[in-house]
Amino acid sequence: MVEYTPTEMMTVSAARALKNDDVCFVGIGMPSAACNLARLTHAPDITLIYESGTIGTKPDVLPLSIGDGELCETAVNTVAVPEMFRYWLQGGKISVGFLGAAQLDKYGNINTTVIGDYDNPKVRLPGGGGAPEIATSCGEVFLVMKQSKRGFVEKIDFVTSLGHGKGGDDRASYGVDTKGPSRLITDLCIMEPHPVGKQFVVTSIHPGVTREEIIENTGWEVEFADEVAETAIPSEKELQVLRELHARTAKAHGDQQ
Amino acid sequence: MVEYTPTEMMTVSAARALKNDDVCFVGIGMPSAACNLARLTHAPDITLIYESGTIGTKPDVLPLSIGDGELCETAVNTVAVPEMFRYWLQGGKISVGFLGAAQLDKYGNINTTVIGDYDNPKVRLPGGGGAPEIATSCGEVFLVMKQSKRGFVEKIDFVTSLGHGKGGDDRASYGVDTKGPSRLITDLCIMEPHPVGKQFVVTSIHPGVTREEIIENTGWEVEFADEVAETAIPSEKELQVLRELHARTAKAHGDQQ
Amino acid sequence: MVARFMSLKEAVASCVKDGDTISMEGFTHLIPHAAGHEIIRQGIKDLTLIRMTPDMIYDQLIGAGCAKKLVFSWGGNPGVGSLHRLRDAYEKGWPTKLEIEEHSHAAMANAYDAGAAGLPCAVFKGYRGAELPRVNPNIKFIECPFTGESLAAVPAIRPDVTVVHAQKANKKGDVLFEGIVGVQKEAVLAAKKSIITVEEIVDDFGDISPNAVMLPNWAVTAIVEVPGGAHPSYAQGYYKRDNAFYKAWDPIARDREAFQAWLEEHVINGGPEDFAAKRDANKA
Amino acid sequence: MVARFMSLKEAVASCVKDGDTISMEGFTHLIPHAAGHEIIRQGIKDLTLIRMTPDMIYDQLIGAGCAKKLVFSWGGNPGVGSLHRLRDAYEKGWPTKLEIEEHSHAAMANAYDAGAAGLPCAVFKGYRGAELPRVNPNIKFIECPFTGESLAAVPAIRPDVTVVHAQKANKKGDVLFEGIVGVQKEAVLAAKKSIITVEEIVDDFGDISPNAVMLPNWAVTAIVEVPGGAHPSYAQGYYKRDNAFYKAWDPIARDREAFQAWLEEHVINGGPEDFAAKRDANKA
Repeated sequence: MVEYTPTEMMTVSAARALKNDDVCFVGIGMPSAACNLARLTHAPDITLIYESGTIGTKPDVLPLSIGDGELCETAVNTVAVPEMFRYWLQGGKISVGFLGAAQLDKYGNINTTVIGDYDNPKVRLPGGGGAPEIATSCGEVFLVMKQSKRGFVEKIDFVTSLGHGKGGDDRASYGVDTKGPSRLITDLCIMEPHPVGKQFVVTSIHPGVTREEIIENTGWEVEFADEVAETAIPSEKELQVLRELHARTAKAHGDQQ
Repeated sequence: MVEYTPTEMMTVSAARALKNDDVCFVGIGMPSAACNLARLTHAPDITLIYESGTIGTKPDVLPLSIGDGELCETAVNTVAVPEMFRYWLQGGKISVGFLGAAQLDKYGNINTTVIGDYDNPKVRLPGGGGAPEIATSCGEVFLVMKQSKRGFVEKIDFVTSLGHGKGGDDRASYGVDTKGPSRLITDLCIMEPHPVGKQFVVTSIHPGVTREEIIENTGWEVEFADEVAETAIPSEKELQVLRELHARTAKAHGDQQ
Repeated sequence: MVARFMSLKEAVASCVKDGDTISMEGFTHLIPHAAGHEIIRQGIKDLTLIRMTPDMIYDQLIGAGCAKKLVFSWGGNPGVGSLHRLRDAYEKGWPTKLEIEEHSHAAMANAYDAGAAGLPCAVFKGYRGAELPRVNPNIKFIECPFTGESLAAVPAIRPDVTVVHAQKANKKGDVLFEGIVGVQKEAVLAAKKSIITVEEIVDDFGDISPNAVMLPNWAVTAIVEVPGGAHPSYAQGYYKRDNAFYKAWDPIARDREAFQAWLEEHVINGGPEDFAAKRDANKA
Repeated sequence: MVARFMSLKEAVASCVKDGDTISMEGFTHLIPHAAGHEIIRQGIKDLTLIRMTPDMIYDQLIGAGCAKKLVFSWGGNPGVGSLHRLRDAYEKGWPTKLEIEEHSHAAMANAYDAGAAGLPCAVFKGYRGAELPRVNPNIKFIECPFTGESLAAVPAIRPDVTVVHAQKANKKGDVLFEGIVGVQKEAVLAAKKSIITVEEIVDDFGDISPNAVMLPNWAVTAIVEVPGGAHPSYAQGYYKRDNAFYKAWDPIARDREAFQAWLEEHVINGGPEDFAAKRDANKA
């Protein structure tokens, strides 16, 4: 019997969403682990791009920051940051943007700016960084985030980055012709936008997770698809590769094990 | 007694206009000879920039085209053409633009586009190339051109590149805050713009040239400064360096001597 | 979609069709002459040709009747004189009438940059006091929303196909440019499809700078190995510009019959394999 | 005006003054920490600090009371957490109130590009459906004059002074960057003055690509040799990022007294010569 944590299930599920021919703009943290797991398993030719300008990078350990030396040393090419945002991201060369969030609503709109009021925030978050334009310029967007009532809210405090806006065709009303959030991978389940309304619908539940747990950890009214799949458990290979990646990373960054 | 041709006198005079700390955007042909003569004589540290992207180039022979390999091989750095026009020229990094012309008026407006009507030209010239923005973005502009009634006209057929417009403050009315043509060097004399009216005024006459010759070879009413200097003749050093440069160039380009 | 290695014939046949807007770039350096000849051989018509510096390569395409329109900023045989085939087509309609759209270098460089950057237009400090805006409706002016300053705008260049020549591709299909790199990278990134002819295909690029001027394989459509494929232009590190041939072009192009004879002998009855010998004759 | 070689003290004293708008860039890589410390030591005040990713270096400047305003797009200690000095200044006004102007990375990268390009503003496809335009009056929208498409505009960044760190300068004062080059070149070209700290000054760069990322000596104001000057950031080819120190920064910055003690010991009583030892401890 394979043992794994909910976070491992989430990372493995996120990795599986990527294809071998994807060109992926990688956010730091959870997206970075998922994208590199995909590269080290079923998608060896995937192109990973970090906003520091590294194109086609193949880091042996996960970067702590978006611009670790490892990213450049293993990249096909490294370009200036204005070129990255202008020619590669805005130029429409990226198939998938992989983002995390602090707050998320059911339309995949993202807040990474403030909790509370913008001018008098309860918590001042780091800000949007690359996300506002990753969210609109990539062919589609995958979101990965641990599920909780605090994070999965009915109304986010600040729209840092556009998802499906108010749902339906609202995203297109901003002149955006990319697909937007097409998958949300959590530690409990996978959600996909409703084909018409664009609100997230649970399409796959991770093994051992109940519908009640999902509902309890979501601030909006959860919708389930007519047919909900059970997510395949992580394979031994997937877990082994992921754990080795984390172990190498911890060692490289001088963490205590 | 030093012997020299009017073209040599022109090239030497043009070269002398450049300072050791100038950053000069070099047009092909006569400007290129003058700029490299300056570099090989009194201005060894001058930065020569060609629109092909070569910065700080030190060609041993004059390029036939604006992008000969020699320019890159001897440059401090070579940048992409959009960067050249955006960061270096438009960014205001160039102190002097050195241009030639097919037609010129007394305000230093340049035509390198057509003789005759634009849609039904008598002669279709190569076009503006870099000149329209060189003329407005460089700190100042030096013009070098053989004098003739056909070339020095009252009204040019097409304003490819702005000089002093209609004279006076007209140049600034286009939102241009650079100095514009500050010197016109010909095979007969040197002209500089009138401090107020901005029309060209003869300020120095090459040795052996008469005022009548200048008047006969100019399509506008020639103005002479109150005090007109006599241009110093080319020194033996200047002539030697220029002739060696031309000889090396001819040899490299496979010309018959 | 990763770049595919092809023959030149296959690359042109699969990427270029009648009526396309096509950009063949190279700023004196790395001009894709072999690919231009293949387009002529395949008899492709009604092309809108875009190029900052249309020189011999476009003179040949225009003289061969491939073009209906030229978008350019400086048209001449550098250091030599006029492009006689271009002028004959524009002024006398031979072999077909050529329409022109004229810009400055700064405008076209910015328009390629905007095309690569996915923008609908380029905004720049240009054309101030110049007369081209009077005759070219594709030059407009907008106001800076912060300073009120007037800025020129031109449409982004978005070719159907861009054709360029580079020094090297590796076996994965990544492409390396070096030296005077012109607007080639921008022109490829701005285009829907691209053909890259290269001097050689190598196992890997070895010890190059992480910041080398490159295109990854997924940003390119077709790669063709054509040694000497830029002749009489040059490929830095491989062979020199054949300045003598640029001068020799003048009398050939000046005369319709001389041009047609040259075209028949060197293009119609030629092929990409002829370029290797031209490279060897001009070795760096 | 060719770059002058100076001491760090002289460079900061001659280039940076109270109230300046200053950009210290480096995208994780090549962050000019030694120069930041010198600015703190010289007690410079009321700076408007511009930086895409204000991290530890700006946390220190803000905590030391040098800043009145921060222009940024992502403020955090990467992979670790918040910037406690930044938050303390912004939320509680300690040691002085900090004003913020917030953008996205794309906006700031374009604004640096526009600054280098001499434009009054940057025009890009950005902020679509995002809320920052509601709270930042320096984000506007304009229409493409050809397609009618709505495009975002932000003012160009034109700092009084840009401070960056590079691997090398040669004896003539030309500067070479390699690896993750960020927006450093743009930030220098956009600024009125610039200070470049470098790992070493070499006779010449040897066999580098003609297309290397460089600044010629006349585009730079002051050059200072400070081995290790980017620590705890890194200089590719010289030393690694000191990730452990980025983690160690969190508890130091979390506490005002701990921060002040650290500042006193390592900055006020320190100097640029301390950085060489830090480099040696993190050798690549």
